[in-house]
Amino acid sequence: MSVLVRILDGALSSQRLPHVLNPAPTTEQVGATLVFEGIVRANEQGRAIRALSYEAYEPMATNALTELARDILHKHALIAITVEHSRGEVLAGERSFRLAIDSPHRKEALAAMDEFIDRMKRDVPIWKSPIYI
Amino acid sequence: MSVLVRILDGALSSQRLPHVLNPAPTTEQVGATLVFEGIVRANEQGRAIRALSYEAYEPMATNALTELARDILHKHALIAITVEHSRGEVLAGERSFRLAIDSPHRKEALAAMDEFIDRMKRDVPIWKSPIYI
Amino acid sequence: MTIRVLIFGSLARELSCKDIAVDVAESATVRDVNQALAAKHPSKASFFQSARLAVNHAFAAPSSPVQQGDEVALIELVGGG
Amino acid sequence: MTIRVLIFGSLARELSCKDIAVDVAESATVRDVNQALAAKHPSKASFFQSARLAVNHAFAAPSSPVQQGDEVALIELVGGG
Repeated sequence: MSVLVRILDGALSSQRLPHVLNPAPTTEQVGATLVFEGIVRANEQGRAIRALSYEAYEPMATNALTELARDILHKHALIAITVEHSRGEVLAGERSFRLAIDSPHRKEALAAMDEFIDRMKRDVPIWKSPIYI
Repeated sequence: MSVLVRILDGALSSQRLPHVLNPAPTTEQVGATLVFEGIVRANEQGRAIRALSYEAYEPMATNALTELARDILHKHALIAITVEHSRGEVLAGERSFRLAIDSPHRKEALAAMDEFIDRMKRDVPIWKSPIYI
Repeated sequence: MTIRVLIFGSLARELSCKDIAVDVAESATVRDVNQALAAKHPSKASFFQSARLAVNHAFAAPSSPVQQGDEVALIELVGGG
Repeated sequence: MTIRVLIFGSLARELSCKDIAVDVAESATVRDVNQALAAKHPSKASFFQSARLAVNHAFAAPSSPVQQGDEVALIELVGGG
């Protein structure tokens, strides 16, 4: 079981981490891999934006993401969770968030992803601000 | 809005299709991209297996997947669905199924993925047979 | 007329064949094919009576007609994917 | 003692600052800090009274003590991600 959390400057690369959707899965028990990516949309509440700017309160943001990932991993009996979140400016059309889950089964992976993102939005100190065109 | 369905011989490549998790998303409205991959587990009902063999009844399998994808796309107001499923032998640890969803929002993407896979397992004529060690 | 019903997966393995031939009347419906399958395999009668059949690659209602030359397939999935 | 409560996001933009200084007693709790914030901004009193505070990078219960030198931050998220 493994947890990896990274807060990175600017947009996330479109490249997967080497161990996300791994060509050789970590264990023989992985039956489902689920990857979610959040992309900055060109509109925020009906107004065109150029970018979002993310502010992370560190080290609490990294600590809270790590604790959340560990808790979700155990609760849903997952095999691995990888989380990446941007800080700073991310242009419309670029990625600001990625969550990858390796699980024995699909249902647990989907439930874990939903719960992770809900709790992250509530409990992890990362704020976004629109930068209008 | 787009739908792509492919039934492929053997294991799926670990490479994404060019338009899945696209570096330049298809439209400015994509806010969430979700990719599920099904991986053959080394056990089937407690017995070690070498591989699963998938049998697709064609052209009904491709037709049913395409109809299902179109229906889910409209119902959940998604932007794109890509589906790949193996036929023939897929070794333990290899991918046999991939579903990628581009959506304006996360909740619709997760609900669509869950519904797609449930209905696929019920309605799409693809059977799997274990090949024991 | 004789209809050869295609079978797949664990059912095909269990019966060691790829189809089941049944005799039905010229004016037969899908329901008649289900009944004929059940009569041929009494130990699995309830399974065959309710099993979903596809005619020419689309699921067909019990009341749909079946004609000579139609491709009929028994589509019961257990788990899949 | 004076506690500088860090603020972020739309609240920081609205108030055009990065923290709010409040005066509380030496034996103050998190609840006292909330009350002092509310007193300082009456138009947003109910928001500040219930806003979650972190002390030294962890969410703190209303009854937790706050000491000189603690890093206190107001963590209210609207949407995020």
